[in-house]
Parts: sequence; structure tokens; C-alpha cells
Amino acid sequence: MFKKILIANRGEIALRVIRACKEMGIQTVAVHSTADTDAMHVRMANESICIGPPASARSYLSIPAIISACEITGAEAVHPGYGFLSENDNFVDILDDHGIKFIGPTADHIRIMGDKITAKDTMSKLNVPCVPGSVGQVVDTSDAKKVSEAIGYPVIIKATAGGGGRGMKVANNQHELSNAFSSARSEAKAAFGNDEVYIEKYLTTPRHIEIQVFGDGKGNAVHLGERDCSLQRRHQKILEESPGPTITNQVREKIGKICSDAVASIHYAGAGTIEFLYENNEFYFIEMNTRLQVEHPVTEAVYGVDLVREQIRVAAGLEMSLKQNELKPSGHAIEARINAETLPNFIPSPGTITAFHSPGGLGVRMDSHLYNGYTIPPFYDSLIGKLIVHGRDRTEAIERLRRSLDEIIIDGIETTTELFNLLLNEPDIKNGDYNIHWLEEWLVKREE
Amino acid sequence: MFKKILIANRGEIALRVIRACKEMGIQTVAVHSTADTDAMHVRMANESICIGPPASARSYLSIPAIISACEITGAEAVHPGYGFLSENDNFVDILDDHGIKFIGPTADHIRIMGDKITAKDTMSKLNVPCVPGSVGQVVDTSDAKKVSEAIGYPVIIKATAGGGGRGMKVANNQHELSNAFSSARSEAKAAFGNDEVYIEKYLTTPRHIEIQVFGDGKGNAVHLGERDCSLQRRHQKILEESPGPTITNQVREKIGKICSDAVASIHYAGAGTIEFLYENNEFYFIEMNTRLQVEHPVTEAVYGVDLVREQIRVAAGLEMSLKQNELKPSGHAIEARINAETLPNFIPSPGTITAFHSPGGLGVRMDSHLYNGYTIPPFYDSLIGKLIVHGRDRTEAIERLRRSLDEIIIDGIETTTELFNLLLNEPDIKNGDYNIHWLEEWLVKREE
Amino acid sequence: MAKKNHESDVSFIRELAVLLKEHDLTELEVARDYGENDNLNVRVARQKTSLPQQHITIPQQPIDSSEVAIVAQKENKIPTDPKNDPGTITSPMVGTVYLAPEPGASDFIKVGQSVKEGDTLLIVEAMKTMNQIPSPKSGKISRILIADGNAVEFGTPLLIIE
Amino acid sequence: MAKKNHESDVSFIRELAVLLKEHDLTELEVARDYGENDNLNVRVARQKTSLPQQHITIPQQPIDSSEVAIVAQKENKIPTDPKNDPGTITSPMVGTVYLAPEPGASDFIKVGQSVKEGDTLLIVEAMKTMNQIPSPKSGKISRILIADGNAVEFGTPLLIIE
Repeated sequence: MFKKILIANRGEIALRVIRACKEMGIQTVAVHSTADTDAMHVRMANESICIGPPASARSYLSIPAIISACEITGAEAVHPGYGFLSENDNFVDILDDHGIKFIGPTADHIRIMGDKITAKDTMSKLNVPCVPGSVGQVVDTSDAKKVSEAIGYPVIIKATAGGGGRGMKVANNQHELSNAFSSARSEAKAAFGNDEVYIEKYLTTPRHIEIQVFGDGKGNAVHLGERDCSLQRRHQKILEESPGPTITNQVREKIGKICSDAVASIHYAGAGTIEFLYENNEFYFIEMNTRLQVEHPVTEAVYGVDLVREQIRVAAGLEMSLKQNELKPSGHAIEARINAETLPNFIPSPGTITAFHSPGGLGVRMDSHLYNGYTIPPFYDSLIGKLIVHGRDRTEAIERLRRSLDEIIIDGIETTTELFNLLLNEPDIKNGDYNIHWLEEWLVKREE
Repeated sequence: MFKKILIANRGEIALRVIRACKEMGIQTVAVHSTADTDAMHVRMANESICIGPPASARSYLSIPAIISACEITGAEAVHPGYGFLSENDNFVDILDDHGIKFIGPTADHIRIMGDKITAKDTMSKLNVPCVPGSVGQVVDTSDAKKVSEAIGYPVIIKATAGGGGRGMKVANNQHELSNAFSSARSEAKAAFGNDEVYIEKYLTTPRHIEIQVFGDGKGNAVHLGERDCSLQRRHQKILEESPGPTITNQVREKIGKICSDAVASIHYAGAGTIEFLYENNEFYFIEMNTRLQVEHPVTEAVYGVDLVREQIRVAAGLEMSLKQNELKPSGHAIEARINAETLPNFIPSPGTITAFHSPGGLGVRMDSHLYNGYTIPPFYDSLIGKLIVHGRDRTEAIERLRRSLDEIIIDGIETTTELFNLLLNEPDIKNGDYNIHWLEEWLVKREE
Repeated sequence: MAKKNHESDVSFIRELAVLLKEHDLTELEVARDYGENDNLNVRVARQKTSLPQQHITIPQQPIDSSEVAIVAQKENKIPTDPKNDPGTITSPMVGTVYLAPEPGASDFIKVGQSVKEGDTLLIVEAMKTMNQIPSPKSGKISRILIADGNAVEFGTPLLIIE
Repeated sequence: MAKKNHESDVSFIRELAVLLKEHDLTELEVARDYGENDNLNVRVARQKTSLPQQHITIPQQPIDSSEVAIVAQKENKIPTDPKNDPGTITSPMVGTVYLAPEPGASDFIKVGQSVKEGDTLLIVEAMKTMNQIPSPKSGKISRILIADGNAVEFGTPLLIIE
């Protein structure tokens, strides 16, 4: 087992990893920018290194600074958390060159899944259900028309290099196609310097269902069921739950096995998430995230596992302790992401926390790097806490979320806590009757 | 279901009950003394009533004040928590007279179990293993000698009306007996106004193992395994865990079934705990607590249940939702009781909390009524928080306890937090190798 | 002379008050001796606050029975804080207040009336028992702070005897 | 006279309040005697609020490599805080400092030496790369704050140029 791990991240996820390390008796090194000198992850780690100025590009994204921090502290492994360098294959290659273990999959797996077309090709060959669409890129309008007619309207045109919703256009019929096609291309060019696009079937009211997988890198893998993350605003997840309100045991077992078989066969190592759109009882592969997800605690609650501990174990060459026949979902878990943002427009609200009180009691987990007197710097993500509740069933989880939201005190800044109180009063949320458009439509309705 | 419940308690347990009520959509009434105006349970309840001055006898123990508070608020039921009026049969009778539901067993069951001799007789008839001893009270020295020879030395002489260690004397042999007998009697007389004593076999190095039971009052009951609460100082539990480090599945199933059968056959309603001494693989009944225990969260963690919710359900006449065949222990849980006390002599340390920070993350539950700026009054129990951790096995639970103890911040007063850091470094604790004398011996050793 | 001093003192104190607010202070103590040996003692304190009362969410549900209105909202019902008045008689128990010995009868006391120590002031009903509350001293009833049928907590101000 | 006193007193207290705030103090007590025996007693207090650094337990394990001593303990190694010195040159990167171009060679700079803008001051090794750190200005080396082989963070003070 590693003696010392460097955590190449900040905020709640750095704290999450440090907690796992402490429980495993592993020394921790926190890295931080000058803006994060007083951050919780710096305080909780055994050692800390300032690696650069506030701008992420020169600190948390600076590969030389992080490698150098490993060298001077003697850290044997790096946990990347999520975001920042967690899906940067180049970083993994450089760590390999320096003999430092990356706690995550191989650079090759990151590369494959990082390219949307290669990822889809790979998954398709591994029997993972994909959205019908073009084989590779589509170069011109006539090609686009042929493809679209074959798969049926509506279709969506997407940038090969894309992400975050940029370079995406929907065409509902043949007439809209050529405009959508050319505007997707020019947007892709502007956003990513690359105008390659591809076409897929456009699903109108799908849910976002993702399957948590875990591989040992030696050809064994398990799945840990699904999370329904359909409640999104601008492609940012707001609330996640497991089990998915519409997913039966039978459906879970079937898609779960497809996913674990797929990652097993490519000898995938560590935690991964295969994201799907789900409509009319069919799954359509979107992408695979080759890292820990923000919402991983939902799965931890339902399956009673520690995914970060497992990541570290597997990275250290130990056997995976997860066994498919022992992984039985129990109860229901919901995560509410609490952001330092002002409602209703979700404008970032950095500042000093003048009072902080965590909710407690049965079935409540709070993952937050806040403390009384902490100043949230304006340079990074606005996620300041994740409230995860677990109950024997969905109703109990919802009521537990409601009462623990009431207990949270975060003063001095604006937060999105109130949003969840409003959501939990909505019949659609109570009934689990929502899709990926529900939240944005609801927000529009509220403004009117 | 009840619309409104009055909680006849304070501190963390009042908060615990309020949380359960909120999750069940039940309105809550907090009662409080003038010393507790700013207490957390008062803040979290829907309504609050000041029932008297700081002295418990005139507030939390005042039956007229509590009944009256029920009447003016329209509360239909009372949850007594633990301590105070929770095992007062007279209180239950008066509530019955006023048509207010007591959330707990009947007054008769409380009466039976409140008298040590009747309790033992009852349990003995229900096949619950008891400590060999006198049949009823022992009136004189010659009688005492006969009994002691029959059961074998060492023996212990105990006050019938006793509790808290007062009126208890050990005799290791015949020569010590008459002194021990007469001093136990006079101590009993002084402490309880009643010099009735009885004699039992004295166990030298037993563990304290208790079985959590739950009955529906209609002849059905379940058990939820055991808790090992051997770490005690002056008969006060300090740390509890489940499963017990020395209890096998087979032993658990056997004693568990004996206990659940016993409470089922007397139509016991609600939560109860049957306490045993455990030595050489034998259980010896001590007493039955006819209420929720401080350490109930340990069981909740291992069995994934909400005991307070279940108490309320059963009191409201609903079916018990616990089913023996669904109650499977999972993982390991430990509770550390955090007291406002100054080490090494456990002297109460009331005062104002200048900083409070709860531990968080996976597998951590904090039940505490503290908040930043709260002033702990000097009039009540020194328990200020319970830190409960759950892990996949005992080692994981211990490491999780260690790291979460590190995260707690309680400034402004002295607490016993540091005690647990010391305990967790002891090989005996790591190995689960301790009995009811271990902690006191360890404390003496440390002072030397 | 004194008058003039008062004026300047008041303006001095006002300026201190402004200072206190402006600089987010919590305490300011000044002892100023004028005269031969001019002397100035100042103590300025600024305390960080932690978790102020109002930050704990107390979901105050509307209370349906008018009887218990006083329980949650007593601050609103009582014109000025009688807690500090030395003549205030507070309730010795939780219960329901009755001003008259029985329905339809006239009240035990009225504002302006003189009472002697031991005179019954009102009744607090608790556990179906009518508890006559005797006056702890002689004097004149200057205010009655509760209405017939009100629910009262332990310590709720009932009336003021001057 | 009194008026004038007030004014100067208030302005004096205002300055105290500003001091309090600027330096994050919680209390300031001044006793000032004017006149023959000028006398000034001051008490300054600063209270740690909420979650001060030292309350978070940072189990500082003994760091085995002398190289990284500076990482955890830099406050102890540096005599006075050079962060406020305008002539302080800080490390532009994380790495290991070398004062000489190669083992056995003499150091790039010595205390008392004059340097010109662009002169190499020392080397910071990061990712096996030797990064020569040029002087950002001309001046005289007044202090060297790190030792050969020390590990440095981003922003660690390296030396002072006057």
C-alpha cells in the first residue's frame, strides 16, 4: 500500500480523498493555490504545498507544479478527484514517466473515452447500446441528410471535440437540417478550433441514467447500479438519486451486466461511469467518465461501499474487494448539490462564511469543505457542499432530505439550499416523474 | 398517525426525536426549563413551552407541567426519550388517564422491569438466562450464607430498589460475607430508604452485552442483535459497538431469539433492551430497560432501521415494519459518547461553545444539540454529542472513528473527545479484548 | 453649567455610538477626567459573532388554537417587556388562565383595583385542576397582561402590581 | 475647552477603532494621563474566532527528508517575516533549490554581492529540469533565505535584494 498520496484537487473532493486516506493510514499531501491557503483540504492534510497563483491553469492544472510537488514530498501516488486533471491522459503519461502512480485508469483508457467518436465505437463493439447515428464524422449536408433519414428525425448535430452543450444543434425535420448542420460546424470551429461534427438520433424527453462501474484492471469488473441524474440545469447536475425512480431490478441487472462486462473486457482499472440517455425503456450511451463522479456518494450509500478506498486499493495493486454477488442495493439515496450561488439566476456568490452548521442525525452525510470563518474564493467551482441522505425507501429519503436541509446553516453568502426545498414540494419530484428538461422548464415557469 | 407529539426531554435525544417526527410529517412540541430557552430542541420544534425552573424535579420531571403542556398545545402523544420520565410507570398511568399516548411500553411492563426481583423472576420464567442467586430478598446473614454457598463465591449483594452502583457489595468468600451483607443493607437504606437486598453470583470479568428488542404490543417481536457496552466508568457507558467483538452469528441468533420470544410473549410494545453480563460464553440477565437507549444509533447503523420512527408507528397503532427475516446486520458500528467533562477526572465542564464543527463524510453520524455560541447549562447530564461511525468491518469502523474524532471542533469547554483518541491506540481496544472492568483499570493505570 | 455639560456629554456619547456602529465594535468604555490631571481611559472591543439566534431555522407553523397563541408569539402580544418590571407577577406553572372563578362570573381583579397579599388574582388550570394564584404582595393592579383562556408557560408575565 | 477635548478624544478613539479593525483585534484598552506625568497604559487583545488554524488537527508527522523541511516548517526557518519586504524574491515554482550551477561549484550569489537584472540568482529544479531564476532587478543581495537543496513552494521567499 502507498505510504503517501498527493491529492491534485481542492474543495470537498480533496477532503473526501483525504478522509479515505486517513482511514487507510496513508499520509496525505495537499496542493493548493495562493487563494486556497486557508482551505479545509490544506488543514486536513499531513503536508501541504503551495503550487501557484489563484488561476487554475497555473496551479491545479499545472502538471509541472504537481509533479514537482510529488517529487519534493515523496508522494508515491496522485489522486486527481474530479475535474482539473482527472481525465487528462497527458498528465497520466507524465506521472508514469516519473514513476508516480495515477489513481485511476490508464492514459489509453482516458484517451479512448475522451474522444466521443472513439468512445462510441468502442462501446458499440462491446455491446453497449448507443444512440443510432453517423459512423464517424459527417462532412457535408448531403451526407447529413442521408444519415438523418436513416436514423429518423429529430436528430442532433454535435461537435466531435465538444462538450458542455457547445456546438450542438437539433434538426426536427429535413428543412431544418442544413441550417443546423452549418451552424453546429461553425460553432464547433469557434469553440474548439475543430469543425468536425457527427449526427445522432435526438431523444425528446429522456432521463439521464448512469451506471457506476469498477474494474480491477485485470479483466474483472462489477457494476453498482444506476444513478438518475436527470435534474440538470445547463448540463450541470443538481440532484441525483439511486435507485432511479423508473428502473426495475431486472432492467438494472441487465444494463449493469452489459456495462461491467464492457469495462472488464477492456481491463479497465478503477471507478468509471457509463452515462446513458434513457427513453421508452431503452438505454443510449452518451459517454464514459473515467473518474470518480461528484455524485458517487449516492452509490456509496445504497451499496454500503467506499469507492475512494477501493480506487486506492486497486491502484496499489491489491485485489478489488467488491464482488458482484455481494453488491445488493439497499434503500434509497439522494444527493443535493449545494452551490454558493444566488437564486434565481445561479450567479456565483463567493465570500466569507459567517456561520456554518452541518445537519446531523440518522441517514445524513454532509461532504463539505466549509467551516465557520472560511472565505470562498471567487476563482473556482461554486460547489460548497453535498448533502446526501439515505432512507429505507424513496419517500423516507425525500423526507430526510427535507428535514436536513432545514438544519443547514450557511450564512454570509447566498446558496442554492432553498432550491431543494422548492423542488421537494413539486409533485413531479415526489413522484419521480421528471426528465432531463424538467428542471429548466420548471425554472422558466417560475420566472414567468 | 399522530398529528402532534410532545417531547418530554432535552439535549441530543430531544433533537433525535424531533428529527424523526419531522421526517414523518408530525408536528412537535418542545418543553424546556428556563435554563434551556436557547436549546437546540426548542429551536427545532414547531412549538415550545417553558415548563419550569432549571431544577429537573420542577421541569423535566414535573408530571403536572408536562401533562399541562400537552393539554394547552393539543399534543396527542408524548415521547419520553431516555432518562427523566422514560421509565416512570406513574407518568404513563397519568397520561393514560388524560387520553394522551405514551410512546413506549405499558405502565405494567415498566413496573415489572423496574423492580429488579420481579424483572428477574419474569425473565427467568420466559427462559431468559439469569444470574444464579437468591429467590427474592435475603433477610439475614445465615440466609445469605446458605444462598452464597449454593451458588458459589464470589457473590454480590444488591439493593432491591438500587441502581447506579449504590448498595452493592462483593463477598469473595464466607469470611467477607457478613460484613458485606450488613454494609450493603445500610447503604441501601441510606440511598433508597429501603434495606431489602438480594444475592447473586458475582462474575469477575464479564462483558456487558445487551440485546435490542422491539415488540408490537400484540404478541409479535423482533431482536436487532447485540451491543457490547463493556467500556464503562462508574457504570456509565463510554463507547458502544455492534456487533460485539466476541459474539458469533450463532450466539447472536440464539440469544436474540430467546429475547424476542420473551418480549413477544408478554406483548411488549416498542423498543426495549435486555442487558446481560456475558462470561465464558454464558449470558446472565441484568435488567431490562423499557425505553430507547442512548446507544440505539449503533443498532440503527448496523441494521439500517430508524428505531424512533418505529416507536412512533407502533404507538400510533400501525403495524411494526420490522421483520425478523429482513433484519440482517451489515458492517460494524461504534458510538463514542462525547461529554462536557474535563479529563482525567471527568469533572463536568459546562460553558459557552465558542466554536463547533461537526465531522462529516462517509459513514459518520453526529447526534448533537450543540451549536456555535450555545451555552451548556450546568444543571443536566454532561452528554453533548454522540459520534457514530459505520464501516464494512470493525477495523474500518475504528479508523473512521479515529479520523472523524480528529475533525470535531468543540471550543470553549472541555470535552472527553481526547479520551477516545487514547483508547483507539490501545491494543486491547483494537483487538476487542476488554470487559466491564477494563476502562476503570486503564484509567487507574494512567494516573499512576 | 450642568445643562451645558449634559449637552456636550450627550454629543460625545452620540459620537461614540456612531463609532461603535461604524467600526462594527461590540463595546466601548470611556472614563474621562477633565481638569488639572486630564485623564482618559478607553476600552474598545469588537467581538466576532458565531451562530446568532435568528440563524437557526425555527419553522413556526401557524398554531390553530387561539388558546396557544401566546406560547409562540408572546412578544407580539405584550406592549412593552414586562419581564423587567419589578411588580410583574409571572405564572408559576404551565396551564390555561381564567380571570373569573367561573364562566359568567365577574373577574377576580380589574386594572386600578387594590389587592392585598393572599387575594386570589386569577386561576391557572393545569391537569383539570383549578389553581388559584394568590397575590404575593399588596398593591394596585396596574396592568393585566393576559386574556381569559390564554395558555401560559412557566414564567409568562400575568399582571403587574404597583 | 471641553468641546475641543471631545473632538480630539473622539478622533483618538476613532483611530483606536480603525487600529482594532485593521489588525483584527478584539479589544483595546488605553489609559492615558495627560499633564505633568504623561502616562500611557495600553492593553491589546485579539481573540481567535470560530475555526482558527490550530484547532484543526494537522498531525504533523516527522518529515524524513531534510529537503522538505521548509514545506511544513517554513515559519521556523526564517528569522523575520520576509513576505512584507519589498525586496523579497519569491519562488515562481514548486521545486528544489540549488544555489550553485553544479555540485562543487561556487554559488551564483553571496550576501553582500551586487547583481544586475537578468543575472542568475539560483536554480529551482522541477520535473528534472533545472530552471535558472534570473534577478528581476538590479541591487545588492541583503539576505539569502533558503539553503542549498531546500524544497520550496510557489511563493516561498528565496532572498532579498535591496
